[in-house]
Amino acid sequence: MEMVKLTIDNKQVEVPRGTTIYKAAKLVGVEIPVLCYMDLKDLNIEHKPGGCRVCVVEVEGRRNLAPSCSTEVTEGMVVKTHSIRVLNARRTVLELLLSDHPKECLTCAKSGNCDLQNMAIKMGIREIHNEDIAEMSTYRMDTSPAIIRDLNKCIMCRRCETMCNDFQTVGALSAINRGFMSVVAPAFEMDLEDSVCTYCGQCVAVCPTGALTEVDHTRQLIRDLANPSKTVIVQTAPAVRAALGEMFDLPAGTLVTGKMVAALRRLGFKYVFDTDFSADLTIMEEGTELLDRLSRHLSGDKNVKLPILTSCCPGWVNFFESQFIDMLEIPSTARSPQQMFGSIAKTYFADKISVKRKDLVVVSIMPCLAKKYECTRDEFKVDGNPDVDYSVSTRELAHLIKQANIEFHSLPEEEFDNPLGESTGAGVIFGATGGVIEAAVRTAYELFTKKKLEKVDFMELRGMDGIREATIDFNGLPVKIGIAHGLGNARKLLEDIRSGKSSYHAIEIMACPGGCIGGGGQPLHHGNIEILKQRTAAIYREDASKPIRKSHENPYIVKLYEEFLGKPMSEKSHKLLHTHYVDKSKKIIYI
Amino acid sequence: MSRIKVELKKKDVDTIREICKSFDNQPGELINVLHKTQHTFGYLPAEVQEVVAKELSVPVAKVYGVVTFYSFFSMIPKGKHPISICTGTACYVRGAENVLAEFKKTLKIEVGETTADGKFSISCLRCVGACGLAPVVMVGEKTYGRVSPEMVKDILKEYDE
Amino acid sequence: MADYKIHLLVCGGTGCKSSESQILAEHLRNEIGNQGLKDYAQVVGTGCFGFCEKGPIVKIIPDNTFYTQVKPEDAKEIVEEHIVKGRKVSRLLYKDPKTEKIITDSKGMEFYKKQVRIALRNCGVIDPENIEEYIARDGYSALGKVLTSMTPEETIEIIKKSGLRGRGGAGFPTGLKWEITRQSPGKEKYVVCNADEGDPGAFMDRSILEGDPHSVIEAMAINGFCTGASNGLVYIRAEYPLAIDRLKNAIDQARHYGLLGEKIFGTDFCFDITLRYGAGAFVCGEETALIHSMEGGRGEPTMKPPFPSVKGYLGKPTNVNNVETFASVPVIINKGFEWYSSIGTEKSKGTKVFALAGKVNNVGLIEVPMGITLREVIFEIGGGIKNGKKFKGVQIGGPSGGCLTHKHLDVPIDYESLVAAGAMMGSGGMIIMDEDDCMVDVAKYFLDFTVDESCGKCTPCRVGNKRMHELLVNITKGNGTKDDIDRLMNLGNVIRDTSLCMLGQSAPNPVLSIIDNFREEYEAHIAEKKCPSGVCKALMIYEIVPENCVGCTACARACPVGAITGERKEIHRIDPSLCIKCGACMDRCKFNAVIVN
Amino acid sequence: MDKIRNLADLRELKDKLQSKTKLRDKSETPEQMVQIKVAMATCCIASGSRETMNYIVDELDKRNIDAVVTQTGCMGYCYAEPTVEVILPGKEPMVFGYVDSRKADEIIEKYIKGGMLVEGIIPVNYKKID
Repeated sequence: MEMVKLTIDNKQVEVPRGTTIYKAAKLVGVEIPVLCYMDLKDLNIEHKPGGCRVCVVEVEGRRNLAPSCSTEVTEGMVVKTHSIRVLNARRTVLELLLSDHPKECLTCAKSGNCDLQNMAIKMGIREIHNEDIAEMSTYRMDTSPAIIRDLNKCIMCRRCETMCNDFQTVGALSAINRGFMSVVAPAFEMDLEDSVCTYCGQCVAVCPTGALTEVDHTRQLIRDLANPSKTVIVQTAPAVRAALGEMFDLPAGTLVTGKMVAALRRLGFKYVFDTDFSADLTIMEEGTELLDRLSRHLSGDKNVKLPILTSCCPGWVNFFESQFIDMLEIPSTARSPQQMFGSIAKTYFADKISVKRKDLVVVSIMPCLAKKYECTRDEFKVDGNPDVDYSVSTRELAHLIKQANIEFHSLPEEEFDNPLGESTGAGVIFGATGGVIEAAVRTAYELFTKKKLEKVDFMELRGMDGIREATIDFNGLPVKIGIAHGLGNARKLLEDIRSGKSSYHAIEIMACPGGCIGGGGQPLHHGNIEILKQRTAAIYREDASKPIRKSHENPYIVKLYEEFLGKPMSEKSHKLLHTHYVDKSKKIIYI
Repeated sequence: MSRIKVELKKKDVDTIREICKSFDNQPGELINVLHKTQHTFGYLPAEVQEVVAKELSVPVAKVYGVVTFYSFFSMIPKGKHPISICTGTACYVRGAENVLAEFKKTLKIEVGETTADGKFSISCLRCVGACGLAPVVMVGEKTYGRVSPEMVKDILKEYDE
Repeated sequence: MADYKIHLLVCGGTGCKSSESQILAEHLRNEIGNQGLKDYAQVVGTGCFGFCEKGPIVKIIPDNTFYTQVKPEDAKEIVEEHIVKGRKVSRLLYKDPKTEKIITDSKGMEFYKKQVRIALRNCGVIDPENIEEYIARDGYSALGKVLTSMTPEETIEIIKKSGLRGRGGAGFPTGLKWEITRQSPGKEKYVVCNADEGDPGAFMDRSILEGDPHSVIEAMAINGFCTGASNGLVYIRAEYPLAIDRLKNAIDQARHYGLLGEKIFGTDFCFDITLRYGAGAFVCGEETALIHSMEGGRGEPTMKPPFPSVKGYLGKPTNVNNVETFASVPVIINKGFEWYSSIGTEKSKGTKVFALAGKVNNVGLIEVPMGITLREVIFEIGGGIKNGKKFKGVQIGGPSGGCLTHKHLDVPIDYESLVAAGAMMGSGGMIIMDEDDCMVDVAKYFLDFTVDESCGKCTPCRVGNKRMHELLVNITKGNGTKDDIDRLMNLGNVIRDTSLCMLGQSAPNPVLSIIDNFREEYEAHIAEKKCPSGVCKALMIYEIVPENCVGCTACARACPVGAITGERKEIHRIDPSLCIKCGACMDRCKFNAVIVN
Repeated sequence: MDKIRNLADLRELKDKLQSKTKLRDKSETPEQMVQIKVAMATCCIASGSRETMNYIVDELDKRNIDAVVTQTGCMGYCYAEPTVEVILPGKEPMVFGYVDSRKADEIIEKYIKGGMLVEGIIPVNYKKID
């Protein structure tokens, strides 16, 4: 590789040709502030529009300042990252950004975790010049079931646009208007709810300011917890325990399952349950469906549709419901673990504790924003009462724990309640990309081959590559499996299937990078893929430490079928644990 | 951008599809398609953009992003006699502002708006290249040169029915 | 068919066309027919003569009679008197504004004396809708020469040696650009002609495309041969319907004659041209923005490098040149680089077309050798300031340029000198301002334009220009503070220093150059709350001169807000706190008693 | 029109077309070539000046002489119509009277080509007409 020598702040550095000044500076320990820049290395997304102009540096011999994020180094280049000219420019640019930004930091959802705020603190901005005559660009506030758009706070970094279009290929957002009024919005500035948005929340996850935030359910939660007539129970998704610690300054990948349970109990939840339990239940239903379709296919049934696609991820469900309507029959009809939990909690468990449906409040703690929307779907309501009342993100939970003055670090490790708190390793790995399908394989293999699976770790299904495939030997029958995370990868995979370029028996798709561990409701990873890797590792550690690692061996699941459901895919199961999909594509209407 | 709601007829949808097809439904031809569509319909209501987006396999947000970027595209219909006032530099220094003000005052509409009866609309454009005639006003295809505020009434009178 | 003895050239440029020059040409044809002179005199619709001030123009060849402001009704007289009887119609002849002398031969016009028409060589001379007239004047011979007897390298060498630089504004050496595109690896390459002339007040590209479209087509083909591209695209403003029609027609004709398409001049070279339309965005004149727009997206600029020559349209090497640059190419090939480089200055060779407008007598399109002074352009070619007013400043380079003043009148016009003086060549807009123009208002006008045209991608341009504009509005309202000038200068310098593309980087130029050259006007607005030119409405104070007031009450009755008080036959008074400065009182007063301060 | 297949085609076409626009080139630099003005008022036309002018233009072309022929008003020598003024580069104008096609031929051959004076010169009593 051709190397280039240059000087940054009087330090010599040698880097490969094509490296940017920003990255070269990093190598010699010079951290140049950036705002719009975002490097999601392993996801092949490097967002460097060169728009914010905060990262400008002085390059000797150059007429103007250079944006370090997008300027490549050249031989003999002499760079100054902190000259007075740079400092003045950077401060002025920042002040300009702030002059078109509401000063409501005190009550902003992003306060304390806002890149713009941090930059203002760092640069010591104390006043905005001529504020009295400065017009602000203002836009209509938009609240959807999952995401709030307050674009008055948008600084046009356009990370969300990149995530929505380039990474997720959803295409709900685009830069609109021109000049001072330009902003990122859905078509015709319609509400997100009316757009093709999947609520994957990746836009929220990368937004440096409070322009895009999740709908906050903590206030509702506090009200319910305080209401003596309500029985409030909670379920926690697998990915939450692998990331919640980060909100309390623990290193990424610290498992905080026990402390999380303890905290939830202290917050006043009557029962603390685990979504991992219903993940095991999902495997029973989805695995059975897979086997059913597979054996019908093998016996020559031409009507059976393969591959079977997982349906745990609500962002993904939204995606195919609006963009792959010709394939609505392929996904498994199994509800997501969150909804299976809600449905069982409000029937089986409510009966057990003799609480009326309307008095039972089921709350979920999710790494996800689309889950908030999923709770509101009509399919998951009985007489208008939702199976899961609302979902709270990992971030919201952390804020709640802090608000309640619970000292997280000194909490004891506590266990989930039963019967809906027991889970296997298979349920845990739902949180990482490839995990659902691995869990399904563990069960399907044994049910199909009637043989005991010796080695439960399917390393070939794990990893961070966007699209992966593996063939698992089901005792002589090669079962071809595809995995995609990120909706852009999902689109590629689906288009290949549609065109007949590839064929699989089963496919797992997760909308977010890395699966749920990289969900839109997780502590912000700011594009640092290492954090995602640490969280994934934690998930697999938890799996490995579980005494039972196959869903069908979960004693409480076995008991649930015995006492209540009968068998997988039974009529009761169908009613409570399965769903159907609707065509949400935009139709061209004419008269 | 302000907008109005319309109901498309089947033949309108077919027309848009024809236009897209004439550009091989290539996403790269979006701007050319929008030009032709606007030429046909007079403006680009949301419903029309939806069809274009679908035909070219481009997210409709992207289409809207393009429509709102270029000043040539409009989401509201222009008046029967669209009035364009050149505000290029030559016209500006020769008093185009006053002419514009007079049109606004007389018609009681702002730039980008259409009179209630749909007869006139006002827009500004940057330089039609007739700088020798500055200030210049165009009504439809007709050009008026060396326009003064006093001439505004007479110009409008020409379009009395 | 016998050749015509007399040619009547009728300007068919947009300017003249909008004053009914087409109908005029029709009438002339009819009259000639009526006189039975169909085979004797020919009416030719041509491109722009440049002398837009007095359009429509009819020029009679060969005696160079130059009729100005000709109306369709005048056709009969011209034919009967001039064509039939050989008597010039003196009332239509051009009169020199300074000497009041009637000019019978256009060669005697100051306007043309100092011009050297290279890019405009065919404008106003040939019928742009007839390829034969272009061929008759050596058209396509440069392409033929290059294809049949030269290598791409030799051709590029000629362009390099000619010293031709990009006429779109930045002045990048054209030959070098061609060479970089040629050397960029890639099978598929593109030639793009930038005809998105967005500078409000410049129209040379349009004039060339309307008056001589084939020269651009020919040059694009030459460029395709040199760079290895077989596809050409013209990105043209949709606001130029006439230019689009003429260009389309010219492309069709060139195809018909085999000058575009397969195996041109019997060689293996294939080349064709398609059109892409702009949609009203000034920023699309920036080449990366232009490319994004051609690809069907928002015209937002991106970082350079990579330059389009390396990675352009559809990611392929793309040579982007402006219309005027292309139009100069065929002549250079035909007449040689020595000829071209003998014109102009050491670093700026050849000629530049300027659109002369504003408060100057001869508004129009001129082409002058580089190195000519502003004084020559404004006072000789331009015929001086209109209505005998005093010259105040000249804005060169449109919204990206700067405003120069008296002390710059002897600055030679070339890329480097203009930049040194605080302006830039830009696309070639030249707006002359006189004593009645308020320079703060002018700065505000240009900034208003850039605020409107900013794409919104980068902070300094999106927010910074808006903030500068707000400061200027505030100053013109009389609310400026003494820190405002410093604030404007700091903002301007940072915007210049940090904006992503040339639009943003040059947006503060008018404001900064006006601070440099007319600081006292800013100060008057701020400190004395006065607009010395009487332009800024908010700063005007209407007063009644007691000596002139007869107490007729006309003004008081005209005042829409009741700001004027005074009894009949007594001296009236205007209450400045109520006055809305509508000027109604002044219009009504018959005794010149109302004045503005 | 056939396609232009090679450079020779273009040259041939150009030669064929050139005369159509040559007039406009010539008018750019009249002082460098022979200028001929034919008086063309009503009286002149009556006495055949248009025919004379047509003849001159066509003949000059045939004989490959670069000249620019313009019409002008009555020169005032109505007795000698048609009248023609000839200005050779760098020389004083000469006015010839009674110019019919025969006379015109003589003027072209002798005066314009050879610089020899021919009969029929009218003494010039003005400097310049316009």
